[in-house]
Amino acid sequence: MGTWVFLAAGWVLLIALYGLVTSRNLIHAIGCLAVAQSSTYLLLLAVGYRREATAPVYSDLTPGTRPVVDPVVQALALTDVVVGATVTALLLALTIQLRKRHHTVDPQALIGLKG
Amino acid sequence: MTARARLAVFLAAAAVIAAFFTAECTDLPPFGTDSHPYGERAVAAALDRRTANVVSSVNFDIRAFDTLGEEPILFGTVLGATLLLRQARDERHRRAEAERVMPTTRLFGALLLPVTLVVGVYIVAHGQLSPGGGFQGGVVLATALHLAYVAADYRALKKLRPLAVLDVADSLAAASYSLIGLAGLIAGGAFLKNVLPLGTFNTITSGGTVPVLNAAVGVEVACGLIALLAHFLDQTIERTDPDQQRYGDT
Amino acid sequence: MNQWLIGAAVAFVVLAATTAVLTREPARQAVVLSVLGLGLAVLFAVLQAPDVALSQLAVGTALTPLLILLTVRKVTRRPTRPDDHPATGDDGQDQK
Amino acid sequence: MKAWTAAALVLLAVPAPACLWVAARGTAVRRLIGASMLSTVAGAVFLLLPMAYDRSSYQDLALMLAVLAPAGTLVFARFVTGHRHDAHPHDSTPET
Amino acid sequence: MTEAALLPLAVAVPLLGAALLAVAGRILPRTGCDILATGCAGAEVVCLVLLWTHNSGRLATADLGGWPARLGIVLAADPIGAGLALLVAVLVPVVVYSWRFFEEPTGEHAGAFPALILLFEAGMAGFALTGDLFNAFVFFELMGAAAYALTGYRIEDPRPLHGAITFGIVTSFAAYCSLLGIGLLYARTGELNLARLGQQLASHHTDLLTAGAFVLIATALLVKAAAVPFHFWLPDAHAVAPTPVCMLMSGAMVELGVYGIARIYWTVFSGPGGIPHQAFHTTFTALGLLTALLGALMCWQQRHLKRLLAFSTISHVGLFLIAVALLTPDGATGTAVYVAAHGLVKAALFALTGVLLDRYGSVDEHGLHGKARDLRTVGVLFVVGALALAGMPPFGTGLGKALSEDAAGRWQPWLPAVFVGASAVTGAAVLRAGLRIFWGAGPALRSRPDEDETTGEGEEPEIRSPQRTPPRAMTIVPAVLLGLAVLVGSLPAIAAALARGAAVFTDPAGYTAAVLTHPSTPPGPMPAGDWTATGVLLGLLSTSIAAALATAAVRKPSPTLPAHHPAARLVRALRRSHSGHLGDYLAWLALGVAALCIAIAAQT
Repeated sequence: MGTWVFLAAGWVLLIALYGLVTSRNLIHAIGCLAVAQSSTYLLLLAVGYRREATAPVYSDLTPGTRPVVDPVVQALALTDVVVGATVTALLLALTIQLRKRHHTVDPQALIGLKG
Repeated sequence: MTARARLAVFLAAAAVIAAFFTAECTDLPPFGTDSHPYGERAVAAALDRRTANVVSSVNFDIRAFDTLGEEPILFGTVLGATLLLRQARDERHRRAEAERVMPTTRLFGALLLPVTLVVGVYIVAHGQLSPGGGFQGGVVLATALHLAYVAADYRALKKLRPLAVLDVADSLAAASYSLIGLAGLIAGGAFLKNVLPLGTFNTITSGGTVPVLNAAVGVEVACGLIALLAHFLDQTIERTDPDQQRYGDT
Repeated sequence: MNQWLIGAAVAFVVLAATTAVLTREPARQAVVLSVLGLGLAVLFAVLQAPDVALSQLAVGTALTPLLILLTVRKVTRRPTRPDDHPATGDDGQDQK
Repeated sequence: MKAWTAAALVLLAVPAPACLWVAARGTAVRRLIGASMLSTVAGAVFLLLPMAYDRSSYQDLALMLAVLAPAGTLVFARFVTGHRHDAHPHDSTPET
Repeated sequence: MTEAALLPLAVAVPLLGAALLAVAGRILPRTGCDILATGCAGAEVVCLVLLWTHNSGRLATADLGGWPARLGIVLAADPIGAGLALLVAVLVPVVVYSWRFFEEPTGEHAGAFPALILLFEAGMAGFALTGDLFNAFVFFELMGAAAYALTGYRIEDPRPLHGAITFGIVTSFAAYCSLLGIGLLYARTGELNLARLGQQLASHHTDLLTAGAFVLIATALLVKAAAVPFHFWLPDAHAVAPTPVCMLMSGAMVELGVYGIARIYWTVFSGPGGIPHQAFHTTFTALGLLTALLGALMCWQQRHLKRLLAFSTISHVGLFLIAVALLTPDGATGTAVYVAAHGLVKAALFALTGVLLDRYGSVDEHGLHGKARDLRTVGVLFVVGALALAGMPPFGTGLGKALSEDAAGRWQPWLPAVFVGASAVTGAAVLRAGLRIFWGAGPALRSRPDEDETTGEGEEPEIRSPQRTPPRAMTIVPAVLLGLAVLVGSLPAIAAALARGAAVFTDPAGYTAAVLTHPSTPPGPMPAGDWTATGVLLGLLSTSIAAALATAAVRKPSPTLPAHHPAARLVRALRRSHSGHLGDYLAWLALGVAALCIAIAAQT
């Protein structure tokens, strides 16, 4: 196991960046952005994992009987999930309007701003 | 840049980043390490506040200020979508049509909708005890309402969805988070201080302000997401594009 | 034993993420993204983070794909001219 | 306890990638079938995990998936495969 | 009121205001919304002024939720952070006020625009005041989400939407990189509080993990600060956002990126186990140099006024980065004064451009040649703003430039030349445009857009009813802003307060002590914050260079270089690289991250 989980996070980020760089469709690019974000969840939760431990939820567990994983990174990842979903929504709203005015969602065809 | 040059630049940069990232990962503590100082302090603090779900305690008590910053992101997105997806001068509104749906689908939706609502409420209400909380439950609640659309049609959804009320509820829920923070400031001397009685461990009222904030977030997420989806659905179903109108009217 | 479970889930997530990026057609990508969302939820569950898994389940299986599909629907609709109008009750026809 | 984990591992190792394979290729209907199959597999995994970890609170995951997965499937059925109120020929997903 | 109340209120007031406006916008008429929004913005100014005067030269802290720094989130404000929040808070009422004249889309959502502005303000205030790394990320995202929506506000014009999407995707991606960096740092130290992070890093030695985490965290801040090669989104977004939003973004948001880098470096990475001073010093000076030069060069090439101003912001950010990278209290003082005055001047210039946009539906330097002769007041203010941008005394920009030059000259004697050059060229570009537009100076230019440039024509006017004379208030606003910029330069109390702040800012030990144990730290030796004879002379020098350049350009507008000349080719290549293409921008971003990794790792 070892560092493979961390490396997986790096791979997901870079492959998403590859998709973003070569994207020919803004909706696809926004999807890739969502993939890029999943790398952050992956890293955060991998960092907080503890071997042979269980979730820090004591509704069905007596405190102190079993080791628990790091709750802080879970809270961070939870915040991150919300942030990601909302940013996706906002960017999609922009895409809808862009399509109406530009008649394209291909980044290569957007030439209004340059120089 | 040409597509080829862009790819070359990216690949060169990505190779360097990948090499560095790999080297960094070998410097990290091993996967599954036993050393989580902040996490252990947080667990102790949460148990001290009699909150069974430590993650909820971190989100709504220990690091409640993060959530104070996170909720406005959702609120701002709803506002932003309201602004961005507004009706432009050259667009028109048209009414959604009634759609024919298979009776089994309709029955399925009608049965699933109340079940989903109950599950949503359960997940919000038990946020401080078992996994779940305002955000997760809020999404379920919003999804429940949209079953009316996917299993019936847009008209059915519109009947179920008092948009003005939801907008106001969204804003009020967003404001209430800051207001609870201010209440903590006035009553306890620190912003967002957990001033309510903590109750008994592992009951629905334990945790002081945690369940209250949880509920506020649940309301905000549910109302906000319904409003957000409403703008998207409105665009897709009831709004004509400026150019469609030009051709379509002739 | 749990290590193996985590390994399998990570491998699945990496595969799904790669597929999602390489699926360039947005409507299809939405399907793969929801698969990725499910994979992430399973991974979070085996990483002992049920709270995050619940969030991911809510966002990844229902919300994000729905938003993307609504956008795709809106965006792929071409300008409709009267002559290419099928008589199935479409966009332009029911304008008053 | 071991047996539950092993069962979950088998589910993750064999049917899950197969579902991804189906969801990533082929016609719209096949993709949809792939995604739905995966939510069934994930649901099974979520039912095994509470046993494997001896944590009954993990059952909420299965509950959540049970109410959200049908909604997700209906969404996809409506937008990816259904042409119920969108009869443009270019909107249909071509076979690849 | 105590600091425990003032600090969180600085974030909560605009949040509450936004929620209130979103509700009230449904019932109140437009005027009511404007009054309410101005009221909320005013309350925020009062709150921050109280905070600024309260903690004279000290670090004010507030433990949120009553949790100590080892568990909860601590807000910490020194005069620099609080001052930056105050700059934002001063700009917001101006923005809300000028919003009165702008067109409102729909009756039902009258409150949505000012509400978003207030959320934007809350994000910036939270980012400036927080003492927690992850919390900074949350407020960074809040700032971003509000800014994307505001940039794309004019939905009937395709360009704003394009600019907003590029801005959104690039910034979000960079933010995720930062979050990865935060994750790596958390794995190493198990902390999120800035002060405790610094303490914990000291028990490890510097290795690739530290360097990598620093580079990843810096990525989002550099994108926000628009350092080359992370800057591409900025001209695209600033050229198209509604004028009031441009005032906020160019005046304060970009500078927050520089602030974030300095804050995180000083509190987390400056000690043992962090990034050595020498490495930060050389890397960020080089980055700043590149940014200042490229910004100035591109600024000179523009004819779209808002793009021109955007590139001038990039150039100035380069100067700020150089001064921050000196890692001395003097450099920090200079930057603080410079940022404050630059924000005010830049906001004034954007407001004046807004007047042109509304009256003529164009912000094209060539197309407007001589058209605005009758707008005398606007013209005079525009020229004054250009001179202030070039660093003319007694403007605060001049003082900030002089202080930064002084600090930089002590390290490398040639660095002041960069300051003089960059500020002269950007000032000259604005001056050139002003002379052409308001006085019709020089021969009229035929408007033949190059294939690689953006003209400023065909923009939609933003005002409610385009009329012959602009409302008087639209000239009062920039006049007031320029007046404030003079105050920053001529009131010694402001510079002295910022100098005290700089002493606190560059004292990580004092920061750690204040956040973790709350003693009343005695401020260290105070850096100078006064005009010197050299400073005045250098200010006059850059102003006169700007005037000379502008006059020369106006007299003889045709390019003197043949097309195959290497310099001309370089300029052409640079212009082509600003292609407006999302993929290009992200490829450059990846290149920037890779280069930073190599640069930092080579020196640790």
